[in-house]
Amino acid sequence: MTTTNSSFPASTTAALEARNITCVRGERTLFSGLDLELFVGQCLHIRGENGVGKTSLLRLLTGLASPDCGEVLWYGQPIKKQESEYHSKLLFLGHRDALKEDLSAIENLRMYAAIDGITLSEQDAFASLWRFGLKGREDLPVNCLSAGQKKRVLMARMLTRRAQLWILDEPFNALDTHAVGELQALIVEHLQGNGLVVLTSHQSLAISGLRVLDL
Amino acid sequence: MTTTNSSFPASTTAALEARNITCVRGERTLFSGLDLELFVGQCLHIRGENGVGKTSLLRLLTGLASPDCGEVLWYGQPIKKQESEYHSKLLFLGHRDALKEDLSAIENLRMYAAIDGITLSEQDAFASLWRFGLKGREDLPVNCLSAGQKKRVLMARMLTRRAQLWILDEPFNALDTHAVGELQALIVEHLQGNGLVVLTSHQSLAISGLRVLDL
Amino acid sequence: MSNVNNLSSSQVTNWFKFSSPSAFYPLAGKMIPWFWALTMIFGAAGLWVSFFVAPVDAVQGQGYRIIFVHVPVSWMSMFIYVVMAVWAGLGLIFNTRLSAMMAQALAPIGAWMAFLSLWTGAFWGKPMWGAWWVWDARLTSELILLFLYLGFIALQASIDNVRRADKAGAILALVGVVNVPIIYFSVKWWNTLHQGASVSLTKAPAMAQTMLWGMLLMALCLWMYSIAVGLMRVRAIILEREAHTDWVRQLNEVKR
Amino acid sequence: MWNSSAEFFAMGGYALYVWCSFGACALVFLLEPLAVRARHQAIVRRLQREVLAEQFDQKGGQ
Amino acid sequence: MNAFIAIVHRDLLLVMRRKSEVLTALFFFVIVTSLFPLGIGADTALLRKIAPGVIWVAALLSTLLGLQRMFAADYADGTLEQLVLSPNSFTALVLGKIVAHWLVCGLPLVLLAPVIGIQFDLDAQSLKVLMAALLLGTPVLSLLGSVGAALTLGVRGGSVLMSLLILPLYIPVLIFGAGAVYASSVGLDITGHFSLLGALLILALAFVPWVSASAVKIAIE
Amino acid sequence: MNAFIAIVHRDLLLVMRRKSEVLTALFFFVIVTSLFPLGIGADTALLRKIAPGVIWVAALLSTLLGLQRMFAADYADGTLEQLVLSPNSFTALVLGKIVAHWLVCGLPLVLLAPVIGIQFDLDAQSLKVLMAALLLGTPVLSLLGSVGAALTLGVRGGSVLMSLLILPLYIPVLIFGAGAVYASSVGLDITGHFSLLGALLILALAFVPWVSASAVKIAIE
Ligand code: HEM
Ligand SMILES: Nc1ncnc2c1ncn2[C@@H]1O[C@H](COP(=O)(O)OP(=O)(O)OP(=O)(O)O)[C@@H](O)[C@H]1O
Ligand SMILES: Nc1ncnc2c1ncn2[C@@H]1O[C@H](COP(=O)(O)OP(=O)(O)OP(=O)(O)O)[C@@H](O)[C@H]1O
Ligand SMILES: [Mg+2]
Ligand SMILES: [Mg+2]
Repeated sequence: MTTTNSSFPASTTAALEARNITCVRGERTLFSGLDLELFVGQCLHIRGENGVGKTSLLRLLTGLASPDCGEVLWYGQPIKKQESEYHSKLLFLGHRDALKEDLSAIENLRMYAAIDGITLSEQDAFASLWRFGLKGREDLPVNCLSAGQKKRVLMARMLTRRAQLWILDEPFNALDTHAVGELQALIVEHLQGNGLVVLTSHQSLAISGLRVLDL
Repeated sequence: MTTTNSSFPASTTAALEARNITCVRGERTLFSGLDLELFVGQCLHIRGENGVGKTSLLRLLTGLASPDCGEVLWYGQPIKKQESEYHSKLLFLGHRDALKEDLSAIENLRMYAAIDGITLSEQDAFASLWRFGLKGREDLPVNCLSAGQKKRVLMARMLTRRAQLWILDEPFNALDTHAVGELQALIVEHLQGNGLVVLTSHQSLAISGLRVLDL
Repeated sequence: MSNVNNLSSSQVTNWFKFSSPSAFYPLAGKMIPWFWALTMIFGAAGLWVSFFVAPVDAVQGQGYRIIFVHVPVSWMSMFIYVVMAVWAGLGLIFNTRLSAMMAQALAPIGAWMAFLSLWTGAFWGKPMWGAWWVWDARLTSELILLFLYLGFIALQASIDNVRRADKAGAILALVGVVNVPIIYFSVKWWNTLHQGASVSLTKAPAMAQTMLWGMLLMALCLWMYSIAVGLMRVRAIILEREAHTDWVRQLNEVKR
Repeated sequence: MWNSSAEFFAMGGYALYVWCSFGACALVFLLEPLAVRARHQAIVRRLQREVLAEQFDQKGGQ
Repeated sequence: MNAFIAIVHRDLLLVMRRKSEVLTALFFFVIVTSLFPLGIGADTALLRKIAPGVIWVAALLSTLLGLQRMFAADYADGTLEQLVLSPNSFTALVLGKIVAHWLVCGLPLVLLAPVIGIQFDLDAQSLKVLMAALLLGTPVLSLLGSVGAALTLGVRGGSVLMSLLILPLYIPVLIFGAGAVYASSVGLDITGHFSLLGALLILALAFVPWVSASAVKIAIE
Repeated sequence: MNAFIAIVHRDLLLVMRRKSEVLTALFFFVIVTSLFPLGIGADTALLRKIAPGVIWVAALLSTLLGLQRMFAADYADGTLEQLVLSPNSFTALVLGKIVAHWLVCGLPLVLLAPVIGIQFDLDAQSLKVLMAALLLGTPVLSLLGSVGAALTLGVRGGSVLMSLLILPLYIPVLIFGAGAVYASSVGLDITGHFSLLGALLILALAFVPWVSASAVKIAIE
């Protein structure tokens, strides 16, 4: 890995680490004593049947929910202790698209950039939308877009967000085969730039060096 | 096809027919002059890249939207002329799950049965949920279910709705591989009982006698 | 010196022991009868004073005897709210399950007290002022207190997730407790025909003494009552929330 | 101070008001603990049933 | 008919799931009516004079607050499409939703009104008139409100204008409703007010479900 | 700070896309206030007496109308999670949403109040006091309201429950606000009322964003 290529610092310690975490939903223990280590440049694919707890695990990793036991570390520090620091490195895309239906794709992108404290030129925003085949749809309100096109707006956000750690919940849903390939390419690109990716998917992925966690 | 096996009348004319339909969204013509014929026992797989107009076509077929030109026929009659008749034969599942988050899976099922005018015994409702791996989750409010489990509730609804024509928009999204297989089996079963299925999906299907429409 | 330290530290550990529901449940069960006994004693004494010792009022006749229940319930309604908020706040800060349950158990009791304050006040107001209700500052603030209780109860009842219900309820209770003194002092700037208390304690010292005793005894009775019922409620809540745990399954009354 | 029980219950003409106040309080303070106890017993009964069902399951399995 | 009952039942069930909802509608009504004396002062004569208006405004508000829920949730999660596709008459289903709304947001107000009336020192006759007027008027509020709720579902440009057109439609109900109570409290004839309220109700019942159903279908398309 | 401005800007943009929201809040304010002259009659002395109370109650209720939208839409579509995960202080973002709400539902009322006041025959001095009181008071309403909105997020029947929770908290504002206008109209001293309103505003500004932010986080968990 060349340093010119990498946009984030490499390191010998695990970047993301989960220690002995347990998740209880209602009266059901989804998993317990789970350990996890992810190094820079790695991609973790979480698999498991429906309802096994993949989404719940991702939410623990983001810090949106807190584990009933155990803790999540980012470069050795508990994420609860460095929330803003961790959040600036993190991009989470969940089951829901988190797009404002009344705003256009470009407005959604720029709004998120502003909220995340990123300067995003109009040109870059357009370029990222065009890259994912949204040419001519930039100014349509998002509720006019098709399911797959909404997902593509999210892909554009991945590109512009410049976060080191991506946590993606079933990012391939609703995408056509071409777009699935493009997203995988995007992920590989991100990993080569010293990024980290945690994702869930029921499809098998063509990413080299993929680590798999079966829940 | 044996008559004992079939729950709906077979026929030599096309059951579902679209004549020369055109769909315009905004200033964009998605497709025009589209003709379509579907016979009893057939499954139509609509494919195409994101935003090409698959969902729009399905909504035209259900009658939720009306085509800008052309018409949709059910057994030779325009569907607009026999709305209630057509609706009693139709089950449409869209991108959104149409489940009440505050009600449990079983309550959602029975509520739809009541609204659709179907008598559904408690036992049948439970049995259909169990068939799709929701044992022990019948009484959880739906918002506690995982994305795939919600889809499974919809599969249970397919089973209990007893409609002849199923129109399904990306039914395989969020399902794990096992459930995808089960859903395909369900579709085949339905076709053998003289049903009709129109569906969209970006995955390739293992259903014999599948007809494909590329938009 | 070291002796004292030992004592206090052992007490501390004891208290932490009882802050777990499994330890508190049987302890509460043992305490309840004692508080019921105290309730009976204070209640009997209070009623005796209020009906047979306290003399008839010169202005209001026998009707004034409502004071012996009206004032204690009014006091309790305000006091319980503060206690409830304190428990809720403790639960929020230290994340102890038991304190949140305490708050939840106290809310309905306080709501009933507030309701009774309104009720007895109305039945006092009709003969004294000729109206069931006036928009007087004190009456209104009591009404608002009832709303605060009901809001707390309704909020907790409408959230399924227990952990979230506790936290949300605690925030509401704490915000509400800030509001209580505000409402109370706002009376001074609120220009209405404010109806002052018709019974003045300075009027007849001897009578005031017995009246004060009557009210105090009744208030003590209600205090004990609130603790007793509060403990009963906490026990029920504990069972409901911990239904799936082993220690509940091992309880004598469950195993049988 | 009261000459007869009738006089006591009449409360100097304020019977309605005094007894409605005290009565309502008595009613609430009587019914509330009863209701709480009923709730408690209902939960205990439910738990008992669940424990029995579990034991039943285990015996069936053996 | 079965579907009609099913939808009423379902909506009530959804409400009951959050046990507090019925109660909170009531308490909202109580709180709003209590706000006016707080803002205005405790002059009994003054309060008695403004009581009908205050109570009716409060009724309108509690109806209004529940209205957004009438279709919006079903719209957002796709249930509304399913209802349109139901073999039963969609108009009947819409009527079912309106009835459920009234049962939750209207009826309790009618029952609670006397208690509020007493707080404002209304006499027994006025209380009866108040209840009767509310009984006739609140269904109209629910019915008319459903049109507004349906129209504001879509993003069509006209919806703004239409929602503004609906709100003024409430004014006649308020004027006749409050007027009836006021007339009775000063001893005037009230039959006029009541026949007007009744006419409004009949008109609304005849046309509104159909109008709302079409509005919903337009919003969905 | 940039994120704060961004969120205010975004919320305003969203409101502008659906113009009905601003308009309904305003329209509601106008309707509630104009209803009283209609219902009570042209007794100017009476109207002048109830004017402060009526205007303040109307302001309070129209603030309430916009409140459930403050977080609910962002909650439903997952945006709120994204905001929590933003590197910027979430409390600042919440404050941004509150400010946006005030700009949409509070400020227009302040500007409109003189027009309404004239309908009630208030004199020029009282009008000025009314505006000033609203200017101090409506931000408090938005702030306190945000707590209720956050607590009832995702709770069914949330809007009604929310009103039940926050209306009691609104009462001090109502009393001081209406009191100030009333005092000025009868020529009493008003500094007391204003310093109390100011104190409320400062208190609310200091604590509420933080409380609301934690309430939202609890709701999301
Ligand atoms: C619905 C009507 C009423 C309500 C809600 C109500 C509420 C209250 C409250 C909250 C208190 C405790 C306040 C404190 O300790 O400072 C209280 C005390 C008291 N109330 Fe009432 N009240 C009502 C009617 C009446 C009436 C009609 C009377 C007498 C004519 C009355 C006489 C008193 C007296 C004498 C006290 C004790 C005051 C003291 O200890 O300083 N109340 N009431
Ligand atoms: N209150 C509750 N009581 C019991 N079980 C619950 C409760 N809330 C959630 N669950 C269960 O927790 C699990 C949540 O799973 P999660 O959403 O993490 O699944 P997932 O692995 O992401 O599934 P999918 O592939 O379908 O997205 C589900 O099985 C659900 O039934
Ligand atoms: N008002 C409008 N103006 C222009 N184009 C529009 C408008 N509304 C919708 N569209 C376009 O119409 C298409 C709708 O496509 P539809 O939802 O049917 O796609 P789809 O084939 O189902 O795609 P997917 O696979 O992503 O679900 C999209 O390309 C969208 O951009
Ligand atoms: Mg999931
Ligand atoms: Mg589609």
